[in-house]
Amino acid sequence: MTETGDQAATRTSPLGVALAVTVWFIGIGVFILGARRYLPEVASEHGKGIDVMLIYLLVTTGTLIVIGHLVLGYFVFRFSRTARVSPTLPGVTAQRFWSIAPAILMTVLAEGGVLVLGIPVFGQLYTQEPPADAVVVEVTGEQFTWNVRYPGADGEFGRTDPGLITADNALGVDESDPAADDDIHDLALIYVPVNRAVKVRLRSKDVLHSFYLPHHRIKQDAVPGMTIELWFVPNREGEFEIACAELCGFGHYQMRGFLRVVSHEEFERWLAEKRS
Amino acid sequence: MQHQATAETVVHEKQSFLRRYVFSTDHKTIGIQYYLTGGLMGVLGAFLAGLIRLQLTWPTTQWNFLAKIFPSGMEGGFMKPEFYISLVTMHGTIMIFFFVSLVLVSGFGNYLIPLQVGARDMAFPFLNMLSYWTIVPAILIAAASFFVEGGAAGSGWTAYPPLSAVPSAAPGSGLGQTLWLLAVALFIVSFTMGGLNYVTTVVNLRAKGMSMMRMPLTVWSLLIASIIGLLAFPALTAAAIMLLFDRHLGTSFYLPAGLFIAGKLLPNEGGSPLLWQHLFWFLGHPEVYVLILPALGITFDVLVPFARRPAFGYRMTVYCLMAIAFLSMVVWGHHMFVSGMNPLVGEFFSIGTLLITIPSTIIGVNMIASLWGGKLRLTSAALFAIGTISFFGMGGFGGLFLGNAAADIQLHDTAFVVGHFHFMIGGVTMLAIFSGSYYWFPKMFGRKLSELLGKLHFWMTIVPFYGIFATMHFYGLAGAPRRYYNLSQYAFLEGVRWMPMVITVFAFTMMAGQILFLVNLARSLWNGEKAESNPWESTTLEWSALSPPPHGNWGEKEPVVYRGAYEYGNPDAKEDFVPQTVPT
Amino acid sequence: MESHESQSYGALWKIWGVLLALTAIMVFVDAMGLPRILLLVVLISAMLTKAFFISSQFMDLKHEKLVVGVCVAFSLLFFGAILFALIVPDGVAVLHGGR
Amino acid sequence: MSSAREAPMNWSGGVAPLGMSWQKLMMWIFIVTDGLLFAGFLASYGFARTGARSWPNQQEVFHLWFISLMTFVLISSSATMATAVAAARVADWKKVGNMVLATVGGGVSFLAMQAYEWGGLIRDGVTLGSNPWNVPAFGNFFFLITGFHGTHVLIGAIVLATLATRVRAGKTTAAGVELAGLYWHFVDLVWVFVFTLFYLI
Repeated sequence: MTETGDQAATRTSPLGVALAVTVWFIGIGVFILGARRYLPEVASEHGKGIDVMLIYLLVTTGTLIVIGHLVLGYFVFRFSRTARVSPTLPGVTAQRFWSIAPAILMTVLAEGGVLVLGIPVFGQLYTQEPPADAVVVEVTGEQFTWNVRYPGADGEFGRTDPGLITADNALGVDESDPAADDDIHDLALIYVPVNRAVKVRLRSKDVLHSFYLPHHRIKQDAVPGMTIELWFVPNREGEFEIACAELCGFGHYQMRGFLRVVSHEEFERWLAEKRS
Repeated sequence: MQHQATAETVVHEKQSFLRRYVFSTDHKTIGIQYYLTGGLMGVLGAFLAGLIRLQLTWPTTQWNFLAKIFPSGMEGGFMKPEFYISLVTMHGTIMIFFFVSLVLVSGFGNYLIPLQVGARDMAFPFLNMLSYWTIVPAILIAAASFFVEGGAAGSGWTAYPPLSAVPSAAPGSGLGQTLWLLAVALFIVSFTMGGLNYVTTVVNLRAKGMSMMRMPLTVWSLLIASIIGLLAFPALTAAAIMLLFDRHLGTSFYLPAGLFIAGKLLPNEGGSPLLWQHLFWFLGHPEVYVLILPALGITFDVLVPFARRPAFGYRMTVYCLMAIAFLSMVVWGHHMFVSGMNPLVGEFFSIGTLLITIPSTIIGVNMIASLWGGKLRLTSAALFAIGTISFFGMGGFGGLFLGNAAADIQLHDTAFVVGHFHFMIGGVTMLAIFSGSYYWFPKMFGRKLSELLGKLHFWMTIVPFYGIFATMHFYGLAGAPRRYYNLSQYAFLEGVRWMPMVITVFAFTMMAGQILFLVNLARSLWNGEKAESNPWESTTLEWSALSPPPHGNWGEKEPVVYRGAYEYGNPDAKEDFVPQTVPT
Repeated sequence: MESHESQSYGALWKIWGVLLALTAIMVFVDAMGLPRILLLVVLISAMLTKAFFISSQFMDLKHEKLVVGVCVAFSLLFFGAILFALIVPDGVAVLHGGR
Repeated sequence: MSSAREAPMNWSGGVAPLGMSWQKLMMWIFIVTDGLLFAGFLASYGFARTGARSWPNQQEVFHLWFISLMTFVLISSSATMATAVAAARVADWKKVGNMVLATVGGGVSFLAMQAYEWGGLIRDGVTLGSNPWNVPAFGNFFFLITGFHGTHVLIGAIVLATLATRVRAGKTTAAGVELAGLYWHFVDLVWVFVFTLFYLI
């Protein structure tokens, strides 16, 4: 099998060609497939930033994958048909260069990308305070659905106590608390007005869940014992799906919900009818 | 090498069959035991993967023959959701802990380290045997957990509490989860014993003249891998102990107040699930590199003899392996960007993670550059090694997305992640295992594997693999969440409904390809082409021993090393290669 | 090794005395009710001093090659510290019931 | 080519580059691994304590003078062990035997005192589930950490007891005594951290 010594004269090695072609094909194929658009159409303000990040990564890494595979394929093609090993050994400078060049490249490409495009978006989503006029909605995950609650007119959520949880009081709301009277409850359905900040108070009754809005580039674990707040601005009317992105048991795949982004008027109308 | 003639004379003590093949303390036997055991688990893991694909592609089809194997999980031939989750969990656990770890780190590690550094055996052979016989019960326990009440563990290989901590939270969280923890604990014990042996052997038992910078990269990578393993595993041990306490002794390490699970309020108070995630990933991320680094080392060792050129940038590669190892210990949080972790810490982790791309890219470049100016001998081993380079690139660049906090918000826990880590700890490691197998099989058994079958095996592995896991990347970009029993109800996936079928077709093609390898192994063990002691004209030390090497490896005279590991294409040598044992 | 034999038992019991003295100081300081931050500084430095004496004198790291001591200290202290430093911020989050 | 630019063989086989036998090296690596296990526990304890709204005042919960006494016993046992190791180096086996026995005595009395302390706390209503101060994490971590340290002391005591008999029978070497000593000092070392971080801070 292994052709030793000089038996391997300059004759083309069909296997080498085949492998080279495969490697080229892989690199180009991955690039072509990656050039297509798979992301769900973005529907939130910060989502644009995340898409920019993703597209930046797709372009840069895609290019590097193609280049890498073209070079690898060429080396296979070229050196599978040589008669004898090149007598000159790789010099120290060459080895240094091929260590320093990738180092610089990746520093610029990866670190630059995350520092310039990534961290700002991430920071805005997680560390910035939401605007004062944000619609506040509390989403509480449980096996296997999402409980939705609005504070109502007084803008305050009624006190909850897990001890009070019953079949028809899923959140264990303390009815004696006046703030609880005008709370609006719903199940796996969130109404929000378009182009206005939505502040989500994320909680969980039992195990870890993850509040996942594919179109809004939102994903945040709901951690029992913690109330995690995040906010985003939906900028497209329509009905969007909510999914769970953290394994929460056998019903994990069933935690489907809807986010209805509607006009201001419709939102107010909906609130009014909910209150009555 | 005249000392080979007298090799047999060293095997003086007559060993019983049991001492020789079952409870052997010879690193070669133990290595092969690990290799075969791990391979067996690999087959089991692949079988589970097959079941997963069946469910994802034909969610509503009835499989009567499976009902016979899993009467409870596949009741009436329909897969239960909880059984699907158990499959996902156990596929991950088995593949990571009991296939790749066993074959790559324990199997090749045990077999190669003493041979490549010129030792007669591991530093502490008895401990070595003990570590193998600790993994066997672990495997039996893991396999048995499928058939207990509630089925196998169903909280993913990450076993996040509260799901894994509260038996009533999921069917698999009963006895199955306990057995899972037990199996993993035993694995850690076994790995620790092995790691102690690896490090001490490499540091203290090297042959005369085998300075650190003359060691083959396989030994380097195994040394570094076992060091980070030894440093990282204790965190998981601690975490697992606390989880067991939470499950059975009523403590609240991971359980906050007010948990309302399965219709009743739990008394626990004062813990947090985040603690487990931190401790788990403090191990979990280095563990990935425990598997990757040896794969890279082996790839270099296989690539170089078939390119007939010295490894490009040997020293730099060694330093990069070290850098990766260190960085991998301090960036575990990139698995937790959306976990509710402190965002500032998250940003630190994100920046730290992307630093890893630097040494990784250098290693990749060095791999490609090692082909430059060579005369490729495209044996099966070489083919797989070249494939590994491609996989490493693909997987590595996927890592740029997931290490990036912003991009990870969209991609976390989607099929993109699945595709990415399968390229890394699935693909790179698997191809390294194969290239290593084709390369060292002659040393292990004195016979060669069939090249024809080997090449077929290569094509039937690499092409379908891309078909499966590259597609999965795009499936994830489209937003498909992982660990879903059935995605058909989600409208946002309309555009990519065709993908699961494609993936499944490729998956079964690839499995068929692996059968070729099993056939090849079985066939070549008995009537493969006989191989002399150095069939590939390699320079490293193990090829100066007989094939297979006798007990004690070196005959009476221990080898002496005079030169670096990769003296190929040496212009002033009569052959184009100079073994390490040839005096200067 | 020569250095070991020249070592007298007396030296060991001196270390013993130092360790006990440090312990006594720690307990005393703890009872004094110092401001929290100062207390932490004193106690942790005393703790590390004790650890240093035990490892260097009793565990004979002073007779080993320096690299051994450095590796051991680095592995234990650095990774212990980084584990602590990077998970405690989340402890704060848990305390405030969220981020 | 890297090897070309390399100094000639910088050490020859059989000579340990770190100047220690593989047994000792292995023990040191084990100590690091085991130490990181405790690091994991203590870091988790730090996490839980930061996350806890209140924490019991150790001055009231524990009898610190008693804990100090335990510390005294353990440190002294460490000193006797060090003496034993030193004696073994000069082959003063009689002294070795006595000192190892003294160490075992120290270990056993430490365990006895710890058992007494646990008993007292359990009588005060401190259990894994709950405690009088409503800080479950306190009880959880107290029993976990001290329990694990206690287990290590127990193992050490058993090892040393066997060592003592072997010394009596003259079947042991200075290296063997040193290895056992290393482990025992490690147990003491862990206690230094537990004592400070759990009982004092």
